[in-house]
Amino acid sequence: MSLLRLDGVTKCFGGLTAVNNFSTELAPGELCALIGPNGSGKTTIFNLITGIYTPTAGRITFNGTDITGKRPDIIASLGVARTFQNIRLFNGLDVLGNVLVGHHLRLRSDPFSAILRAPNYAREEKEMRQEAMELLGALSLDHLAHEDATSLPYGQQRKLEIARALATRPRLLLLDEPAAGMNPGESEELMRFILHILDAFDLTIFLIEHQMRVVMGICPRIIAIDHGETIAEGPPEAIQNNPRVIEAYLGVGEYA
Amino acid sequence: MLEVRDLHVYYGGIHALHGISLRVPDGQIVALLGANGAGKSTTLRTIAGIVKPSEGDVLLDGESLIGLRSFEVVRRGIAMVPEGRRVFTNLTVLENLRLGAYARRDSNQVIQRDLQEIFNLFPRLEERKKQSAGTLSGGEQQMLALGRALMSKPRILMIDEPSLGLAPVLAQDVFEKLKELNQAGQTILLIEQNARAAMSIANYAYILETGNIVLEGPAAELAQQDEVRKSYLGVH
Amino acid sequence: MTLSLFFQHLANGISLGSLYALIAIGYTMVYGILRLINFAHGDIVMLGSYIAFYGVVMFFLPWWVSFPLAILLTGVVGIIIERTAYKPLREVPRINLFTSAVAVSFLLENLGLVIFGARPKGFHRPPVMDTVLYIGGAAVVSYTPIIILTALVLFGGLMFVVHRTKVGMAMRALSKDIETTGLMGVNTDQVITFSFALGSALAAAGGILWAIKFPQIQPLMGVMPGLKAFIAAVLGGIGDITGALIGGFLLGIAEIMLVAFMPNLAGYRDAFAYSILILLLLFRPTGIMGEMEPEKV
Amino acid sequence: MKITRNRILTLITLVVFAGFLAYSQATFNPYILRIMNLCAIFTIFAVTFNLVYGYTGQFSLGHAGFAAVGAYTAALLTMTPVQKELNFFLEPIVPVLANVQWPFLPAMLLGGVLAAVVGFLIGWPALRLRGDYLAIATLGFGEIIRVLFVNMQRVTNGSLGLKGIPEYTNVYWSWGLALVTIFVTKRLVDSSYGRALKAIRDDEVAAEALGVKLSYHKILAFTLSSFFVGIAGALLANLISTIDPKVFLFFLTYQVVGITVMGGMSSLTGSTVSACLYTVFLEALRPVESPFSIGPLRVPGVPGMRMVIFSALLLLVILFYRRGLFGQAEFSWDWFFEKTSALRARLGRTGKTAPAPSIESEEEERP
Amino acid sequence: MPTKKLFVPLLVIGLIASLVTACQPTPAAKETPAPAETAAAGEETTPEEVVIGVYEPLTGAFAAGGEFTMQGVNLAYKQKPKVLGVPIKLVVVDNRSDKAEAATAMARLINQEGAIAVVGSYGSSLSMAGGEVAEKAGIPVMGCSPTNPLVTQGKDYYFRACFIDPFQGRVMAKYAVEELGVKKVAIIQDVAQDYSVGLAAFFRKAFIELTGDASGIVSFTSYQTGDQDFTAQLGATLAAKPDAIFAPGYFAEAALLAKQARELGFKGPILGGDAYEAPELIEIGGDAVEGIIFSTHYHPDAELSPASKPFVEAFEAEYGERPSAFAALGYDAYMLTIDAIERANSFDPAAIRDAMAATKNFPGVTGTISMDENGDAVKTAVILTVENGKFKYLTTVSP
Repeated sequence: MSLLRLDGVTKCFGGLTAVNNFSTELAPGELCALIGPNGSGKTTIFNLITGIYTPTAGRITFNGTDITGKRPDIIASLGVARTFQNIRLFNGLDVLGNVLVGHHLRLRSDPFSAILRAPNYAREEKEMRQEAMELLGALSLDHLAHEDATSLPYGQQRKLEIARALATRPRLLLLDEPAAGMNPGESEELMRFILHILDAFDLTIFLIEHQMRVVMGICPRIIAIDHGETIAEGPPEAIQNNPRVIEAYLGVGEYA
Repeated sequence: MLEVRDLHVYYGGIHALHGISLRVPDGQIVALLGANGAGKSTTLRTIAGIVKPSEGDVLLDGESLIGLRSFEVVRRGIAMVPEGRRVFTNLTVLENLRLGAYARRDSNQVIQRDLQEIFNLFPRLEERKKQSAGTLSGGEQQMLALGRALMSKPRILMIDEPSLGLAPVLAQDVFEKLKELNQAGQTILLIEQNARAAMSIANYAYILETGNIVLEGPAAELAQQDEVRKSYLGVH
Repeated sequence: MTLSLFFQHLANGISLGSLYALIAIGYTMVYGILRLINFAHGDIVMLGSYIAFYGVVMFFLPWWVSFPLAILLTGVVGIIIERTAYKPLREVPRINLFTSAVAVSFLLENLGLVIFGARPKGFHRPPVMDTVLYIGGAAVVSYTPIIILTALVLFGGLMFVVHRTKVGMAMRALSKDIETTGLMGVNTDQVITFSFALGSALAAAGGILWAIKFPQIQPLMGVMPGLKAFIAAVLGGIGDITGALIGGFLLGIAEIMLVAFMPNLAGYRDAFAYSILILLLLFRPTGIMGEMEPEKV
Repeated sequence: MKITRNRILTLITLVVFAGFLAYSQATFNPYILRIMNLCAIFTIFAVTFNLVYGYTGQFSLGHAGFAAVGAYTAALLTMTPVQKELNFFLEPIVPVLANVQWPFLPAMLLGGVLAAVVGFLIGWPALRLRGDYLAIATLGFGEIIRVLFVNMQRVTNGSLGLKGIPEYTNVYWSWGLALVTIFVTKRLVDSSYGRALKAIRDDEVAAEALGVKLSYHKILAFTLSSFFVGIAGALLANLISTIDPKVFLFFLTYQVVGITVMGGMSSLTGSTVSACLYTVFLEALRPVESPFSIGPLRVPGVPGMRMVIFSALLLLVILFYRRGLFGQAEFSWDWFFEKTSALRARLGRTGKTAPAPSIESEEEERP
Repeated sequence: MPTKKLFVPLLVIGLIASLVTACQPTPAAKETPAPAETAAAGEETTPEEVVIGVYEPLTGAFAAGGEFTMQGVNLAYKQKPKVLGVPIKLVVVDNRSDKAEAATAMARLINQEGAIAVVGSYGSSLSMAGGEVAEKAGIPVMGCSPTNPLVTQGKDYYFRACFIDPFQGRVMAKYAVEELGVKKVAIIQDVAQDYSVGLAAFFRKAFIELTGDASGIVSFTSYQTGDQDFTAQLGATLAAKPDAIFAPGYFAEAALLAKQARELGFKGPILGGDAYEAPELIEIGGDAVEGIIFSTHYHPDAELSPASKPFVEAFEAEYGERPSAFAALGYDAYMLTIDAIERANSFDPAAIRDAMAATKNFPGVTGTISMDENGDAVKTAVILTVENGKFKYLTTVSP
């Protein structure tokens, strides 16, 4: 059974069709990349899955539940986490605090026991902190736990954003251009890191990337889109040599 | 000639440009290529005076532009077509174009003549000159943004991703127009992700990767190199 | 209610509405460009009417000199306020800008008190504005049509500036996208300052007309019109000039009609104005004319 | 080790502060006590505004309205039936309220609860709005409450107001509740809920994508804040012993915003210090309004001068000290020792250096 | 930026310093004997000066009223700067038209400045806030113009130089019915002002009592302070065809209301209360307020007592304008306080209080004043009209 399923999803903004009749399925444990040139509708697809946008048409199913048009926080609590293209960390919180926000949705104590630091809350808070530190440790960010999130170097911020998403204990992780702004060395390290968490956290990862090079090495399956439509789907080699993909990326050839 | 020397830019804590140097000789099309986030737009925005560099210099005919505000840069003769076109959707097509000529002190007649030139270049704009720019299609908006920048009679025209979000056939139109303009003597600094298209019209190209220039050369030569293909498609 | 009484109420509503509209335009222009709720705007209204008043009683200027001069001088004050209290705060969180506006408002009110004194002053209507006309059985004092007319003329003038002049074009562009406007070679700071001056001048015009309709001035006189005009601006869709005009008229007419038809609810007049505002905000947050902008993610 | 040291220091400070309150109540004159009470009340106002704006990022201008709800509830419940009969000489009070007389604490608590209920009812629809629109809507709600109170003559006595409200408020109540407000707010913002609030403030989209229920948390902060604003309103009513709807004009809200911004957004220390400075400052500035002589020249008093000076100062702080006096910083013992040791190092060993912990030192240490 | 860094500490230090100075009792306060210690001031060492406090709204919504009152108080102080041979220090504090501040201002006068008696305040709500503080401290207060009955009710230490609204409402109702022959009256009240709401209610009651006809009140509507447009209320009101309008608001609104009523074609009398009395009523209202009739405390032309004429002369010499009722009441309130101190022959507040309560036939400029058991002045009211742009005295009504 598939974990995530998109059926003929379409999203229009005014007259512009950003995503057109997009369908795909992700099996549990899969690592799949979504590629396409700038403005091809990749991020819109993520926004549709996570509930930030409601599709104009089509149906999105996650783990057997219809999540079409559901609120983002509900979708998150069902097990979908994401990162953002332009890093969106909470700049008023430290590294640990950012991760702890990811734990918040599992908090069972009510606000009053939180204010009173009642035993049930104290226990939960302690557990949360422990888990968050473990998570940071697993991603080797633990030494930065009390730094301001936005003071970290770029690469670390990316990692932290992933850590924060992992804290929600997702089954599906959506990564929006995790390698953007990284140099080749960093990108490669990031790819290894993604492979690592895929295993370690028993995840399914759906990954947007603009640079194909980044995903070629690690993603067994790639979906290429352009103008909101799927233009190719398959293993990296097939994609790399697909004329429509080359055309989308490098252009059709000589002009003028 | 526009010259950029050893430009360093920081966004917050992020080192976005690590010492970019490039030259745009008069009468040429120079292309700045590279993946998303490589620093192309930042370079352009720094030249335009929107972003302040921490180090380095931008020279127009030997005169430094550093410290000028963006409207002053425009008045020195550098116009920019920003990424995503950003036409003023609450203004009509004609108003958008006139706004492009805002800083000029020429008489109305001269401006009228230049407007006509733009309309000759982009007949679609003339048909729609009374319409609000928001009603234009993506391709037409790109034409409008281009025309608007040209209305300032720039010595150097900087264009950020003209083909973004355009259907290939429309993108082709845009590139043809750029070529045409260049042939009429317009100096152009072009940012483009459609590397082949860009290199097909450019005289010279720079390839950026994470804030560094990794490759440069005459466009025709670069186009033959495998490096470019690698840089984009990750072919090993 | 007789028809003539109804028309009388309508005329009153329209003239009150035109005052709201004039003041609302200043709010809306500043908001449209800077996204600042300029709570000092009402006090600029006060300032305008005081300058006009002193022009007449202290410098013995004829009203047709004093009034335009007051409008001009208030515009200059608007420039000074913008340059000192708002411009330095353009890059900081918006609440600072808001607080700055509140501080300016306190400052103007109390300076007014210190300089002009607390006792209200009678504002003398020019005689032409003080004759009673009988139009179709309804008694109308000539200031009513004059106010409406002046407001419409000023609005027309403003529309001309905004839609037919270069700087107006730049203002409209600015309200959409400051950065790109700069890329057009427009000195955005200058245009913002100009908008402030224009908004303040209109506020002064509103203040003078207000003082003609309600001929007394005192240092806190701007608070209520300021607040009402602000509601009007939001009703019309804050940021939209035509919206401010429509909102002003609607609010003016609605307030008068509420009290006219339900006199025992007169005490709830302000609550009524706010209720309209809140209902509108909840169901169409951007007002009557405002356009919805999709949020970028 | 450090934690225990800080705990002990906090405890000592609290005891010292309690001692100070007892000493003031016993020896200070009513004028100083009145100022101290007002300091505490404005502290509550500022801290609660900070909770909603500084920590949750929701720009709400409804403070005056909520304070009115709390003030009227407490006033009507604590007044003697005789006083009520005296007050409602135009139209009789509604029979339900005519003969109730409650002790202060339950009356005040009910004031807080009713303010919270009103806050909830307003927040529930209004908190969907963002930024300025929320500010406008809440300002409107606040004014509607006031207009209703003007017109509900048989409940509120309309514009005649209420007088003869028992003067229960003293520094124990006011500062006690200010401390409770600070404590509860601090505990909340340092808890997981507080992290969620800050996440909403910093980035709503990211917060929601992490499963933070936006409206639940916004309403939580809003309602809790309204509760304490209601309490502060009750304290105010039972301090000045007479209220009318004009006490709760939006001017009150503006003052609170000014105080909070001046203290620093998301700094409870800042809010507290700023509220105290504001209250004291307005009193301390009085001499500028009374006549004084420069040599033979007699300068007449200029009424309004202190508000001119005050607003000019507020403007200066906003312009040149944009993050407020404290920014986001909080008082903590570690910070305190760091500062004093630095100071000591600079001054050498001469003289006593550490200034006594002032009013704001009741802040919790960082956990 | 070192200056920036210095700013906060400097500000904090400055504020703390100002707090310390603000809280430092003034020498006068120290020398004033505490109430408990004083038996009879005459036998003890006479203090160097005594402090009489004044709290008035000098800023905010009521600032105009405060300014009027201060004219009278200052003139009185100038004429009588000493009491029992001791110089008086007059301390004026602003209460910002704000209740909380009024209470603080009163506390400051009593505890900080050491006032033995206080004069003020314009505005009943402000007086009530200060009254509670004074009552607790046992310091007598002489109100100038708060006419709401609640001000002195249940207060041992609060007195006033003016009559109260029930009296005023009765006076106007009686005048309307008996002198003007009004059968149908419309009432327009300022719902935001206790003064207006109270006066409207008392008038209504008295009017119905006098005519025995409740339907004589043909319309009863409201506006709110700060409203400047009354055309809607007036339209509805005039539709009921009243003989007269009773609109007991403040002069600022009243002038506009009268203007708009005339513009809408109303020809009958417009009636009001003492808050009409201000030159601005005429200045603003112009022709429209001609023929307006209202009750007030005082008029320069009405020789209400021997003190009236000299006061008018002195006032005109001092300010170059004729005194308003509020100025006259301010003058009277100050003089009543001095009178009480002299009769008590003591600076002991409790003794002054007793003397105030015992005031009998004091020749105030606003009439011959005696205190009733509530501490309210029992005295005549005058009825004025406006004629040729001037207030004109019509008649005096005795209680």
